[in-house]
Amino acid sequence: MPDAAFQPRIVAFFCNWCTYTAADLAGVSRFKYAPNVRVVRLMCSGRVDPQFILSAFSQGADGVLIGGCHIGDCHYSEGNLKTLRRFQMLRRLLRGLGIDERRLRLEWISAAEGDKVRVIVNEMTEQLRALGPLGLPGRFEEWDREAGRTEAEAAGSEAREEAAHA
Amino acid sequence: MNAGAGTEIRTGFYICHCGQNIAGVVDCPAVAEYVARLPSVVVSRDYKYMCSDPGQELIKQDIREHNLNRIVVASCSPLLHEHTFRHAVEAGGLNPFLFQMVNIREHDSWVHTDHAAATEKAKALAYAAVRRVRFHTALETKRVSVHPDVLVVGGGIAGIHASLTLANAGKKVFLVEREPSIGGHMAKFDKTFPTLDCAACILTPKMSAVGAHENITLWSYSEVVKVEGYVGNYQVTVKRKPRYVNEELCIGCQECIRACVYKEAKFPDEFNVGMGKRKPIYIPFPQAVPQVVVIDPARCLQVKSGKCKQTCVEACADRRAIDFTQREELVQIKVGNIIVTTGFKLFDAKRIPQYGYGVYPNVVTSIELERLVTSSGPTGGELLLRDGRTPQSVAFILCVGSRDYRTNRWCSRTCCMHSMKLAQLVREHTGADVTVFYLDIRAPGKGCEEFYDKSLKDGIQFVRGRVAEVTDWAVTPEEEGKLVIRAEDTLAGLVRRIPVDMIVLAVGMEPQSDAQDLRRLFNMSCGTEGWFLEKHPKLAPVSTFTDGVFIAGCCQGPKDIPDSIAQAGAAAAEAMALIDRGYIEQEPNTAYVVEEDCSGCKSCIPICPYTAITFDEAKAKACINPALCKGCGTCVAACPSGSIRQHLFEDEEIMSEIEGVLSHA
Amino acid sequence: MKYSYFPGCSLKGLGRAYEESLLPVMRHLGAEMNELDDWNCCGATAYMSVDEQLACVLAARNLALAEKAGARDLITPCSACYLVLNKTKHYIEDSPAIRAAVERGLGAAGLKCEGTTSVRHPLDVLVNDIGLDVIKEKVVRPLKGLKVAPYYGCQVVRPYATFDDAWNPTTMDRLLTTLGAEVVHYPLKTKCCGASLTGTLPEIGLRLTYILLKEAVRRGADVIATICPLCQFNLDAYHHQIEQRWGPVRIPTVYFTQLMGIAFGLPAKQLALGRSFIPFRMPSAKAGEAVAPRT
Amino acid sequence: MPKPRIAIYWCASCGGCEEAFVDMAEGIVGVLEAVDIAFWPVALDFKKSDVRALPDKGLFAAFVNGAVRTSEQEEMARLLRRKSRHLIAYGACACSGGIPGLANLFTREQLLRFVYEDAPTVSNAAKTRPQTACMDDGRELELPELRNVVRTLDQVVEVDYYVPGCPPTPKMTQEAIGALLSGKLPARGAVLAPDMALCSECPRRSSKPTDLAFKAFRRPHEALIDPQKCLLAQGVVCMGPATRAGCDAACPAGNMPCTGCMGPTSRVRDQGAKMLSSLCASISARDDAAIGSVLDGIPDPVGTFYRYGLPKSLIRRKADLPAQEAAVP
Repeated sequence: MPDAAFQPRIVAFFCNWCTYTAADLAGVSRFKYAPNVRVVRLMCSGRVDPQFILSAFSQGADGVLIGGCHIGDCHYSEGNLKTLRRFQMLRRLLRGLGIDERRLRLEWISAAEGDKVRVIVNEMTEQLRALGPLGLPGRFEEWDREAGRTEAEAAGSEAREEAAHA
Repeated sequence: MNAGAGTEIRTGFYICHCGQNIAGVVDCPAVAEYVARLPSVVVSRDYKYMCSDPGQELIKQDIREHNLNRIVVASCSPLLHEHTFRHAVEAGGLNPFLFQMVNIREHDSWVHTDHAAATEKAKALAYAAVRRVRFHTALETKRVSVHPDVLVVGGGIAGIHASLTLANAGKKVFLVEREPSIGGHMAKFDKTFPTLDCAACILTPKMSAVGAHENITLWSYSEVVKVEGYVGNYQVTVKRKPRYVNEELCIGCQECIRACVYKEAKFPDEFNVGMGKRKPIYIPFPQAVPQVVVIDPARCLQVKSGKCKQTCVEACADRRAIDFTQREELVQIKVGNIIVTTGFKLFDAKRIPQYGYGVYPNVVTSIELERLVTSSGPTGGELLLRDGRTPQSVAFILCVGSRDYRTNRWCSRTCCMHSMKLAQLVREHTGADVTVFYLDIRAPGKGCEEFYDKSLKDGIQFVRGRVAEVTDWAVTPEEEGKLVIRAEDTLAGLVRRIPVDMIVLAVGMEPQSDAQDLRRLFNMSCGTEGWFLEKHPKLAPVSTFTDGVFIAGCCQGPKDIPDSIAQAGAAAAEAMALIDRGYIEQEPNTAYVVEEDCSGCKSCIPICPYTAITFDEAKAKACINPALCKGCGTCVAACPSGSIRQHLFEDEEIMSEIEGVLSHA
Repeated sequence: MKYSYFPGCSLKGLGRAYEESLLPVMRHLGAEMNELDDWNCCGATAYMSVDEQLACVLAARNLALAEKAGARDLITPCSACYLVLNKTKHYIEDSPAIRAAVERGLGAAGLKCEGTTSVRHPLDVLVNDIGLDVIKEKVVRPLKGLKVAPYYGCQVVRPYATFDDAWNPTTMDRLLTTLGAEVVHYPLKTKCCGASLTGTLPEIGLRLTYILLKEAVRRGADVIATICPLCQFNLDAYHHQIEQRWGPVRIPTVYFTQLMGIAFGLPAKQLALGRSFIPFRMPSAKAGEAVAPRT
Repeated sequence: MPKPRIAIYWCASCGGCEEAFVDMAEGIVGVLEAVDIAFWPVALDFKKSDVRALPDKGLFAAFVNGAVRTSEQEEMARLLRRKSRHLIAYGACACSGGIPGLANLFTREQLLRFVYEDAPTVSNAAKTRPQTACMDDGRELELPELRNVVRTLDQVVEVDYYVPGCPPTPKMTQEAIGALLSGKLPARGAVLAPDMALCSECPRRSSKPTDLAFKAFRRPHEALIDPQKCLLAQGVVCMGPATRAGCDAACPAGNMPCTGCMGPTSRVRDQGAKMLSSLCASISARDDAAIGSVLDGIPDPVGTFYRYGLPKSLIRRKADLPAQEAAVP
C-alpha cells in the first residue's frame, strides 16, 4: 500500500531554452503543481551527465526528471538526441542496478508547454509515491552496518582468538 | 576585483519578497534566517523588491562593507533578472559571475499552494545555490563583432517597413520574399480601417521605395533555406527560384504578356484569390515590386514541354529578358541580424462546413469581398452576386475560425474592424442592407470605437450571437432563393433566421502552414497555437530566444497594420542597437578542454553540432574554438575522462547543486 | 466478423423493415449478427429524463449481457438505443454515483458492466469495419440515376460524434455513392425530424417533418434514406396530415439498408419495402413496376 | 638503519595481484634490496601474530589486494591499517571492487546456493554450506563470515594510495614502490598511475576517426577484430576512453578491448556512467526503436560499464537487494 504521506524527492534537470522556460511559464500562468521537484538549470539536456542522475539517486532522490526541447527543436540542434540515447541506456542500466526505471523520466517540454510541466510533475510525484521511497542513503547505511564494527570490537575478537590459540 | 582561489568564501544571500508574489507563499524571513546559519554565509537578508534600486544598492553596499565575494539572490527567474543582479554585483566591485540566482517565484511561490512546503523548497534551492556559488570563478564575457547587414524575411508591410527603416539608417538589407512581388496581404486591400484611406495609396510608395533603395537588395520569388552561425555572424543560404525572366533586363512593359500564345487569360490568379484570371506569363498586380514579369512553370508550355512558339521571347525582342535557361540558384550571404516577418495565412472557411463556403457560391470570405469591391479587382470594383445581380442584403459572420475551441481559440483582432470597413464599402457600393453577426465587437484601436459608431449610424445592423449555420432551405416565402442565416440573437434572446443574398465570412488569421519549418530554420520557438514566440510577452516583444533573430508583424500573432508597423520599427531598432554597438557580449558559458588531462580519445569531436571541437594532431589533444562553442555542454557530459569543462556549468557546480537540493531535509 | 445485436423495441415493431433489411444485408456481407439474449428496453429518452440513475441501470443491463456474451461490439441500429447505451457507458465511466448504482443494481442480478463492449451503429460498422471496397464488390444493381437525400437525424452524431462529424456527417453519403446512387446536397441531414412532437405537439413536430420533406423534394431527391426508425416513421407516416396543412410533398423514406439490399440484388421481399406508407420505386421503374423484380 | 618493512596481503582476490609482484622478475631483486618483507602469506611463512606483534605503524607500507568480503578480510584490513604507515590498495579489487565486486548484483543466499548447490559442476548432496563455527577436536573454531556486501578496501579502512589494474603491471608496481621509498609522493589518496585516459598510450589511437557514429555494437567474439584499427571504430565497446592509462594499453595491444580495470581518472566519479554517456551520445540512430536495437548490442550494461568498479560506483550495489539476510542454516 503506498504511503500517502510520503513526499517523494524529484531532482529535475531542465534545459534553459525549452523546459526551464516552460516551468517559468507555468509560474506566470499560476499553474499549481506538487512542490516535490527541485529544478537544476542547464543550458541543454545534453549537458545532463549520467553521473548527475546516479549522483542524485545516491544522495536521496526518489526520481529524476530530465526536460528538454522536443526532438527537432533543440536550441543546440541535436543535444536532446544525445540525451535520448543516453536515457535509453540509462534505463537499461538502472534496471540492472535494481532501480525501477520509472524513477527516471525524460520529457520533451517546449517553452510554450507550461501546463505540461504541471501535468508531468504531478504525474511523476504520484507515480513515485506509489513506488515508495528509493532511499539509497539509508540503504548505504544499512549495508555498511555489518562492516561497521569498531576497533574495540575488533580488538576483543583478537583477544579471543589469542586465547583460543593459547 | 575577484576573490582568487584560496581566499575565504564570504557569501551574501538576499531573498526577495517581490511584494506579495513571493512573500505571500514563502516565509522569506525564515529562509533568510536559515541561510544565515549556513557555512560561508556572512550576510543574509530579506527585502521587499531586490530588483529595485535600493535592493541592488543593498548588494553593492554589503559587498563593500562585508567584503563579500559571492552573491546569491533568491527571487524570480534568472531569465528575467539575472542580468540586473549581475550588473549590481559588478557595480559593487565583484566579478558578475561570482553570482548565482535562485528561482523561488516562477518555480516556487507561483506554483505551490502549501506555504510550508514552498518555504522548505525555497530553503533547499537557496542552500543548493550557496553551495554552488562557492565554486564560481571570475569570468570575462567574450565580445564578438556584429556584421552590419540585416536579413529581412517576408515582404509584407512589416518586412517592408523594417527594411526601409534600416536602409534609411544606412544599413544594408537583404529582403527575401517568397512570392514574385512584395506587398503581402495589404496589397490586396481596397481601403484600410478606421480611416478608410486607400491601401494602395499608402503602400505603393513604400513598395517602390524598397525597389529603388540603394541599401536594399530585394530578392523576390526566393526563400531562405539554411541559416548557420550565431548573433552578429549568420551565414544564410537563399534559394532563388527561376522566374525565367532576367530581373535586370525586364522593364515591366508587359508586351510579352500580350504576346503569349494563350490569347485569353485562363488560369486562376493568386492576387485575386482565384477570382480573376491570368496567363502563364504575368505580373502579379499592377503595382508589383519588382516590376518584372514572371513565368508560371506549371502553366507555361515552353517550361512544361519545351514546345512553344515562344511569342513572348519574340515580343521582348532585343531586350532578351526572357530566359528559359534559368535554373534554381542558391546564394549565400552574411548578416548580423535577421528579422522574420513571414506573416499569417487566412483560416480556411471550408473547415466549418455549416457555413457553406465552397457549397453556396454567394458565401465569400472577407478577402474575396475585399477583391470584389476594389477597382483593381476582378469585377472592376462592382460588387455583384455570382449570377450578376446586385445584392440587396449582405450579412457578415465574424469570428470564423477565431474564438472557437473547435478551430482556433484566439481572437484574430482585426476581423471586427475589417468587417465594419467592408460593411461600409458594401453599403457605399450597393446600398444593400448589411447585418453583422458578432460575438463581441472589439474596437480598441485608435479611432476604432468611433468607426464602430459610424457603422451603427450608417444603418449597419449588428446581431450578437454565434451563427449556427448558413443554409439554402426556406421556411417562409421570403426565404425562397436566399441564403438563410440561423443564429441565436443573444440580446433579443431568440433564434433568428435571416435571409440574405450574400454572406461574408470574416475568416481569422492562422500561423503560416510552414511556420514549424521556419521556426526550426531560424531556431525560434512557437507558442502552442503556432505563432512565433517572443522572448518576453511584455518586455521583449520582438526578440526571440535566439539572439539576433527578431520577429515582427502577424507571424508573432494577429495584429493590424499599425501594430505590425510599430513592431517592424521596433525590430529594426533592436537590430540597429546591435549593429551600432558593433559587438555583442556572449555569455561566458563555453566549454574548454583541459589540455594536460585530455587523452586525445576524440570522443567529443563528433558530438559538437557546431564543429567547434577539432583535433590538434600535433599535440594529440582536442581543442575547442570558443568563438564557435555555444555552450550547450553536451561534450562536457560526453568526455569520458572528465577533461572537458564548462564555464558556469562546471561539474562541481552542478554536483554541489544536486547535493544541495537533496541534503536540505 | 461476428457482432452482437441489440434490436431494441423499434426494430421489432414500427421499425421492422429496418431489421428485416439489415439482417440480410449483413449476412450477405458475411457478418454474423447474434441477437443479444434476454435484452431489455434501453429506457430511451423518456426514462433518462425521469431518473438518470435508474435509467442507466436499466440500459447497463444490456451492456452487461453483451459483456457476458463476450461481445466486442454491440450493434444498435436504433439511434435512440445507440445514444442511450453510449450515454450510459459514458456516465458509468464519469460518475462514481451512477457507477455505484449500476454496480449495485446489476450485482443483485449477478451481472457487471466493465465497459469492454463498444456500442456501434450499423452505419459505422458497415463503412468502417466491413469497408466500402467490400460493399462495392457486392453491388450488382447499382442505384444508377437514383437521387437520394441522406438523412442522419440527430442522435447518431450528437452529442457523441463517435464516427462522424456532428454537423456534417458524410458516412452515409459515401456509402450511397458507393451503391451507385446520386447524393443530393441536403444540408438538413442532421435537422430534427419532429421526433415525438409529431404526436404530442403536432403543429411543431409536423412542421419540422414537413421542412425535411419539402427540401428533399425541392432538391430533386427521389427518396430519403434514414438510419433511425423514428425518423423513418415521422417522414413516412404523416404525409396525409402534412399535405392537409401545407400541400403535397410526396417522397418515400427508406432505410439505408433497404437501398443496400436493392443494390446487392437481394429479393425485394426480404427487404420489407412493402412496409412503407409511401411506396418506394427505383426511378427506372417509376411506371409502377415492382422494385426488385428478381426473387 | 634497518630496511623498511612491507606487507603484502590478499583479500577477495584471484591471486593475480600476488602474481604481479612475482612478475617483476629480476626487478624484485631491487625491491628486496630496499625492503624487508614482513608479511606475505602467499609466499612467506609469517603469521598474523607476527604482524600483531609489530608496533603500530611498524610497517612502512602494506599492499592489500582483493575486495573485502569476509569478516576475516575486514579484520586483516584493520590490522594492517593500524600497523602500517602507508596502506596501499593494490589492484582493481582493492581499489574499486574488481570482478568480485560484481557479486553485489546478488544476495549472499543466491551466491551460496549457486556455488554450493546449483552450479552444474557441484556435487553436494548434503547441501553443506560454509559455517562460521565448527568443532574440531572438541574445540570450537571461529570461521570467517561471508558478508552480504562486497566492499572496496577504502570502504573499510582509510587508504593512502591506490595502484589500480587487474593486475597492476610490474612497471606500475615498481614505480609505486619506488615512489614510496623515495618519498616523492603525490597527495594522500592519489592513484599512482597517470591521470589521463588510456587512449593517450593506445597504439591504435591514430586510427580513431573524428566522426564516430555507432550503427551497432559487437562483442569481441562476434567480430573479426582488425589488429590495427581503433576498437570503437570497429563497433567493439572499448572502455579505454573512460579508463586510466598506465598499463601501456595491454589489452588493445593484445587485440582485445579495454574493459576498464584501471578505473576512471580523478575527475570522474563514476566510470560506468561516463563511459555510457560518451558511448551512447555517438550512436547514429535517431528514434527510440532504432536506438533500442543498437543498444541491444550491449546485453549486459552493468557488466560492461562496471566490470571492475561496481562497489565503488555511485550506486554500489543492486539497490533492491536486502541489506541483511538471515544466516543460512
